[in-house]
Amino acid sequence: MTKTFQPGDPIWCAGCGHYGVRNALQAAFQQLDVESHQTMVLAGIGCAGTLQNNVNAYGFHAMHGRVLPAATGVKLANPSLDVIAVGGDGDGYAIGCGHLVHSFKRNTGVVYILMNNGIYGLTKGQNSPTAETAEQAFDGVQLGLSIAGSSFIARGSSAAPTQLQKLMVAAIEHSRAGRGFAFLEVLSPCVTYNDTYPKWAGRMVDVDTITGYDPYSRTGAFTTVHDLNAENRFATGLIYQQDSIGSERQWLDSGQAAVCDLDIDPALQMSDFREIMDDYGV
Amino acid sequence: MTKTFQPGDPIWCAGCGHYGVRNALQAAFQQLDVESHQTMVLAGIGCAGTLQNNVNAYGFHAMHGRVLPAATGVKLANPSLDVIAVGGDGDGYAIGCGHLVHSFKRNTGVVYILMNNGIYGLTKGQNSPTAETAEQAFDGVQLGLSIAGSSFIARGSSAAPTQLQKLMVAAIEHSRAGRGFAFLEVLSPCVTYNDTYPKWAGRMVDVDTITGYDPYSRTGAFTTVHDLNAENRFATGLIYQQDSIGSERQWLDSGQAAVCDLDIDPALQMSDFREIMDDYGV
Amino acid sequence: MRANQLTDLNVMVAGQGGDGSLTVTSILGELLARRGYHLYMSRNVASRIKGGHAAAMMRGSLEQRGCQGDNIDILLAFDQEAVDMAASRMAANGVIIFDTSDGDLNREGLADSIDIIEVPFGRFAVRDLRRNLFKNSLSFGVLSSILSIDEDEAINCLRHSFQRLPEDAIVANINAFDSGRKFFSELPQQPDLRMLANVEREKHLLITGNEAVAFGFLAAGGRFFAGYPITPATEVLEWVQKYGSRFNVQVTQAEDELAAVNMALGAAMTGVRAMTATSGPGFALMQETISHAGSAEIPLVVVNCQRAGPSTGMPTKTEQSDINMMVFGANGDFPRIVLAPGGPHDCFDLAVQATNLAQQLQCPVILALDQMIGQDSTTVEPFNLEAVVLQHGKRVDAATLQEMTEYRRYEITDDGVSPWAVPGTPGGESLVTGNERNEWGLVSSNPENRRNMVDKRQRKLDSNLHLLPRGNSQGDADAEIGLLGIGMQLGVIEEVWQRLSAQGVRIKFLQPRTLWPVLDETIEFTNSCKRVYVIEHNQAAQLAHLLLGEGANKAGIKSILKYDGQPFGAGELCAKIQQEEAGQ
Amino acid sequence: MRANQLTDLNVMVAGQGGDGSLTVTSILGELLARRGYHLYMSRNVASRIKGGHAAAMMRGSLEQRGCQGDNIDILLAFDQEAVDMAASRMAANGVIIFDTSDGDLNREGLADSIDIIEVPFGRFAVRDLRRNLFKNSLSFGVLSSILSIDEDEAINCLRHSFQRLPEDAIVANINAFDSGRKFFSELPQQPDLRMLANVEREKHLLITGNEAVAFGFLAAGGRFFAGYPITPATEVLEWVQKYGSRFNVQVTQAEDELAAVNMALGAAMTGVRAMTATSGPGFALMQETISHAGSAEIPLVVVNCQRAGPSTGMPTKTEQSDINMMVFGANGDFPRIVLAPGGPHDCFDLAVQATNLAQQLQCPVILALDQMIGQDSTTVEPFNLEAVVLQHGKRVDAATLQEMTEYRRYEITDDGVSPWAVPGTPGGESLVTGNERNEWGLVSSNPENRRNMVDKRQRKLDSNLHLLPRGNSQGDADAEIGLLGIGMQLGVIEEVWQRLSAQGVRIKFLQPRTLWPVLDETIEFTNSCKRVYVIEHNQAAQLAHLLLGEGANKAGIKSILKYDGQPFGAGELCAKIQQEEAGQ
Ligand SMILES: Cc1ncc(C[n+]2csc(CCOP(=O)(O)OP(=O)(O)O)c2C)c(N)n1
Ligand SMILES: Cc1ncc(C[n+]2csc(CCOP(=O)(O)OP(=O)(O)O)c2C)c(N)n1
Ligand code: SF4
Ligand code: SF4
Ligand SMILES: [Mg+2]
Ligand SMILES: [Mg+2]
Repeated sequence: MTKTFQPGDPIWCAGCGHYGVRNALQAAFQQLDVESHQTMVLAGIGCAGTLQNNVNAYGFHAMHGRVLPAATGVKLANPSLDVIAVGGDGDGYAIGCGHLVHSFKRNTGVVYILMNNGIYGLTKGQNSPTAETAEQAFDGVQLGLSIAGSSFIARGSSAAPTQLQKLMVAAIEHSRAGRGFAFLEVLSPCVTYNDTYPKWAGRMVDVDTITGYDPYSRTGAFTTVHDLNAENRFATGLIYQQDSIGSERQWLDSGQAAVCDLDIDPALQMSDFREIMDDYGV
Repeated sequence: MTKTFQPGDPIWCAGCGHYGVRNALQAAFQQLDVESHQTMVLAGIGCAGTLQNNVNAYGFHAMHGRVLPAATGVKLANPSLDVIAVGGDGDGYAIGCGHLVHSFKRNTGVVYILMNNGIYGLTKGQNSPTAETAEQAFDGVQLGLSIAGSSFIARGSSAAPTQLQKLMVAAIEHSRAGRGFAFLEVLSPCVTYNDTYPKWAGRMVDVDTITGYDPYSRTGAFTTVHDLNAENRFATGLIYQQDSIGSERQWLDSGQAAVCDLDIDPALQMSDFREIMDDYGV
Repeated sequence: MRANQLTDLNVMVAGQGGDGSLTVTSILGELLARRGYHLYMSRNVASRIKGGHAAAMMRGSLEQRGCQGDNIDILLAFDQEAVDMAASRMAANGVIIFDTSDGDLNREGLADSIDIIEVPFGRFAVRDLRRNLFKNSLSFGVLSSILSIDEDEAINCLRHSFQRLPEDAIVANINAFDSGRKFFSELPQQPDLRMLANVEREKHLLITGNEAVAFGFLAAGGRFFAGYPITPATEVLEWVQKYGSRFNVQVTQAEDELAAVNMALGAAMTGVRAMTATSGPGFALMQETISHAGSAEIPLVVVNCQRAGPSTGMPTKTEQSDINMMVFGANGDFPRIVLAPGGPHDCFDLAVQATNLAQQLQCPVILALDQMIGQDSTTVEPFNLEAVVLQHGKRVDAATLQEMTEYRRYEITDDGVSPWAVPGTPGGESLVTGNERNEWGLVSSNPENRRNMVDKRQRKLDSNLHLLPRGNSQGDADAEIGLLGIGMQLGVIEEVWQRLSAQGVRIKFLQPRTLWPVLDETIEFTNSCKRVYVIEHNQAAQLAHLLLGEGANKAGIKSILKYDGQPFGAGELCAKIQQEEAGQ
Repeated sequence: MRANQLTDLNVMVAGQGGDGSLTVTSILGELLARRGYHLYMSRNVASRIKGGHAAAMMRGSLEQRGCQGDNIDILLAFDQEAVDMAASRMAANGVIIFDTSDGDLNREGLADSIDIIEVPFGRFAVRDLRRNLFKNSLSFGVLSSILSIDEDEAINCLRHSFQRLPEDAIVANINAFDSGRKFFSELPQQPDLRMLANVEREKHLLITGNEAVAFGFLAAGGRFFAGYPITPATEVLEWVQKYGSRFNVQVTQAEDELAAVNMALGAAMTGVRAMTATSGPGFALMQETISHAGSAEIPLVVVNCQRAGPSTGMPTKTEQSDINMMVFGANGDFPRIVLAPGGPHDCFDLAVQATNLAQQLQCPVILALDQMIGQDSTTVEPFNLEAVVLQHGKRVDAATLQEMTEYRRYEITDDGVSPWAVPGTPGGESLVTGNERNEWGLVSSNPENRRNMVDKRQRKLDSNLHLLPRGNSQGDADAEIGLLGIGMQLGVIEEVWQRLSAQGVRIKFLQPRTLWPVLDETIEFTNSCKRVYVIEHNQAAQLAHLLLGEGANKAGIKSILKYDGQPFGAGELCAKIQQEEAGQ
């Protein structure tokens, strides 16, 4: 075997929720027999945004807030890859918020795992958009539900590893099935600057435990999430899904090849090139 | 009287919906006895983003997509101004989308009028996020409803001038009452590249005509808007409101002066400055 | 060719307009092209969709030209503003066709020698803006008469130009055209008629730089494009949308420039050749990601079609004031390449090279266009498709990987370029990052590693200078006077050089095509001149400063700057240089 | 002062750490400060929150110093990595206090003359990370013994440093401290003791540049700050959050840098003095808006506290590689000012000037810091608050407006600065825009107007050069050898200059404080030297290139570059220069 990079040890503080996310992801990879070379893990910037260094896959470190457009570019160019984007709540809900909205709308088959700790960890503890402060806390799940194109919205917690692994598997499968963008928010406490383990404990409600809950109903999901928030609780689990067709799959379904597989030798396209030139001929 | 700039004539194509927006805004100004020097109209970039040149007020042309942060800066610094931000759907829903989300969340008393024509007018007819194409069209009203901090969400149409003027007045009054950010989307057709006058006609449903409609219910509003969208219709009118306290008003309520009114003469703050120096003394 | 045949004809059509005003010049262009003329077509419009003053300019010349002519031979003026604007450029023996719908012509500032034809367009019931086309066909009737073109030939061109319209609309236009012919024939006093030549020339392309750059990218294997509309670069996006589908090109209109450039970056990581295109404000937004591509060593091609800045500036006007930003913008030290084509043909060639260079050097490559190159149409020789050869640099596949004992994505090599396996390749798992890292891609701030990595990246440029496009240079190598300019200046510089050479001035010119790194040849050229006129469309003399910074002798550099949004004319430049030379 | 008293003491504390490792140096700093020493305190950390190797460095000196010392006199090493890292810098008669918890010391690479004290920290039950503080107090016990400080004085400082802890925690720390004292006293072989001086000096401030720049902004009337956290600039945001409330300062943490800079821009339009602060990647994102402020003529102050680039680079390491971006970034030509303070005191002064200059010239002013200036703490003289005078430029109020017959926001004036009425002022309604416009603020692309407007904006700089801060220069004006550097280089350059002067080398130095526009004095200084060493923390010699572009003679410039994230040392620089000089 060719020797290539060996995933490094996480740089996280002992007890950081992000360990749980990495563990669940690795377990999901194992459960799904994900092949390391067919997987690309892209990360934003932040403590959360170092996870790619600690898993065995192709890894990429994007600029702060830009992990989703980069992941979208990867997936559109090579739809056969499992493309996993990860990042923190600052990365995804603050600087990257516009891209998140448009990723929901565009519905390209990227799996996006957002580690929500209500804080900017790596820059030492400033409020993130989900911080419970004077301003109303932001709920990414509700945001996702408001975008007509969204097709998979889930929330887990690093304090609930079994559920988390299940949701990761579901997210990867959603993307693999060509249904599009899979969004998984993980409540992942920052023990150093905002230890929410105690604060969040007992406030999570798995939607699977709600009788009659229908993850295919957008307005139902919105109401449930909203009403739980109003009671200071969080909906978790697979909150919403839709059997849509992801944008990269639409491309393939229309009979077009993945661009990464094209033979780009100009000699093969000469006659087409000449036809274009004819359009300009004078 | 000092001679100062005279508003120019609009550069819009004959029949453009944006005329209706300007007219309604001027009428609302008149109705509310808005004083031109106490008003600032900030605009994004696009055909919509030239409106500030055609009204009598302090005007500012922001960079593409940045009108909301600029307007927020103005309002926070000088809360006594009527601050009106305007722009197109490309400006507000594409490049400026992240700022829109955070303006809802921050709830600073800016009035934001977004002219939705489903197209990029000034760059000659590319799709905007609200274009009804392969991708799911984007609905800014639904987005606004998903953000817990949002406090005023309305939709009008330049084809319905009376309603539009009423909504503009309500938006300005919301901001003046210190309740925060007032969002008004206007369906404002681009007759040159996407003439939606016929396409949109008959599809608008004024929420005032829905029996029992409660603009104070977020989930009710979300369901109504969502369900109308599903039937290819648009909710219009004052869709949602909340008696919140705008961020600039919170500042004033806490007993702090508007920063624009402060006396910044260093001689007056000497003792405070010295106290700070003492903190660093060694 | 007969003596009284025109070798060079400049026509301007101007008025309150919108796009319609381009129609006349394009019909006329079609006609001239069939007669064997070369074309240079440009426009001068406001940043608005309809209305506002707009002018279309067409130069037809038997020699190939890369800029507008000095003087306007025929002006078709739909209002007084058009005349006022063009007055100073009217040829002494020029003709003005004036629309009297809104009042008579004010002749102030016009030489008596200019022929004036006042056409009461109102009488032809074309005032209604929706019937603008008839107005154009009517004026073409007048125009073709002045140019003594017979009816059949003119109608033939008209039909060709309107081929996409339904037959009844074509007929209506021909009727309007006939009215124009008739009106002209009944004029009490006819102007001197112009005679066109009719020569053979090889088939050419009439194409803009934006189109050519997109074409070059496609020809060089480009298959992913993400963009965001912005004047004057939008046509690159539109071109790949139009022609790309045939080649399976993935084209995405992103939500903003940050998304566009990062999507391109993501696609580029998969090994697909990827590009984005923008103009100044958008390019400013992309700075952080360009630095990222430089650091992470990802091949990325970015077109910056410059417009008049700063900020929003004058979106439809030309300028070269982003040189500094392209060469020096973005945080930190990293290798980048900036190429500046000198015309549409060069746009194609350099787009091919840029696409290859990005692969070879694994770094961002910027294509510096300007509004004129981007949007003016020029007849150029057909592109040399056979010469397009793909370069793949150090891409490694699974088979090669298996033979390697170690694969280090950021291996420190002699030429600074590291082997590169794309995602999906078994055995090539690796970390790509904008952090400083070791050869394995793992984050490191070890000082020695850091030094080595910075040096390695810089070495990519230093050891591959031979791959970079050389400049375009003409004239006597020993000449003491030099002209230097980039981009759209090439056309005008060539013409100035020809004229001054014809007058016996010993002069040479250089159009550097690699703007960064500054090549030795550029500094050598500059320093070989006693005086070198550096011609730029900006206020800060950005190019001259760049040359100085790279070792050009200060004493010899004379900057000629223009920053009013209007292109230089050859006559204007000749005069400036002659004046300057006279003072020596 | 007695002969065996230390005039200059350098202590390093290093290990797998996190913030705790700063504690020892800060207690020691407190002690040294009381003895009248000047302090220079810095750290070397990885970009992670806990763990990773971290080092804190403290220099105490009787003369004021602006950089770390060459050699480490006392090293407190919590692991072998710390020793390996510091080995080459250990003073020959230095002391290493080594934590043997994880194994014995490997002495390789250490001179025999170095005293080693191996402390079995494990025995003191401080292995538990949560009791790190005890570890620090314990080592302070050892340290204070080596420095022959009596127990009372040491405990006094300890108490002062821990004053915010509850009494039982303080007592526990004192117990740990006592164990350290006891351990030392029982050592079989004690190292040579050091003696500290005890001198009088005026009260100083121990402050970082980030804190000082925020303070200067506040003192100059700054009342609006919008920012976004980024290493190493975050402390500016934190400072205004902490101290601003007392002054009613509006502080907003925005959703990103684009929002931050545009909020500041909006606030600035209302006449409030506004600032934002960031580092390279964030500054890259702000480019478009900086161009906008230049075009629209809005006073805006932006701090760029540079870190090692490109891209994410090494966030916690220092560099000066954004010079190009600050001076040349962003689209188009527009006036801007870039000021580069040479230390925390200068940070205060230049923040005051920047805030005023933005008002006077109505343009963006950039404060160029670097990680060292931003985050290292130095003792500096108290700020001269009395000297802070507000400049208001051409602000006009309602009364003045009433006396004017016309108010044109972009009036073309001799000095390029136009009158300015802020929103809310009756009679001052006007348009502010980044489009080219006429004097009234209405969009215009008229070529003549355009020229006039570009010239007007440039004139703001050209006619106000006298307002810009002059450089800091010392040495014999006739000296043939010059040193030139900016920002954090000042401290080290001063020390090099002193040392070389003391050796009889005729040498002078200049620290330009206005980086853009390049002042005549800078070029004159450069060209007055036979050789000028331009000392920079970047790879591309950005400063030297800037000087060349502005007319510096190429022959004389010798670049000394470092780009490994580590600061220059005075000894290192002296050696480089002496070597270079020897070669002449
Ligand atoms: C453009 C830019 N702005 C700011 C930063 C500084 N920065 C690094 S990480 C971070 C936020 C991290 O917070 P989050 O995304 O929530 O991740 P966490 O550390 O909490 O896991 C910021 C602001 C940056 N690297 N780049
Ligand atoms: C950073 C940047 N990117 C792109 C542009 C080009 N641009 C000008 S207007 C516009 C979109 C206009 O669309 P919209 O906001 O919907 O307004 P409309 O013209 O439809 O009223 C774009 C993309 C720009 N000016 N700046
Ligand atoms: S600072 Fe917080 S988020 Fe970062 S590694 Fe530590 S615990 Fe985790
Ligand atoms: S292009 Fe469309 S949006 Fe723009 S002015 Fe014309 S009609 Fe209005
Ligand atoms: Mg976080
Ligand atoms: Mg629009």
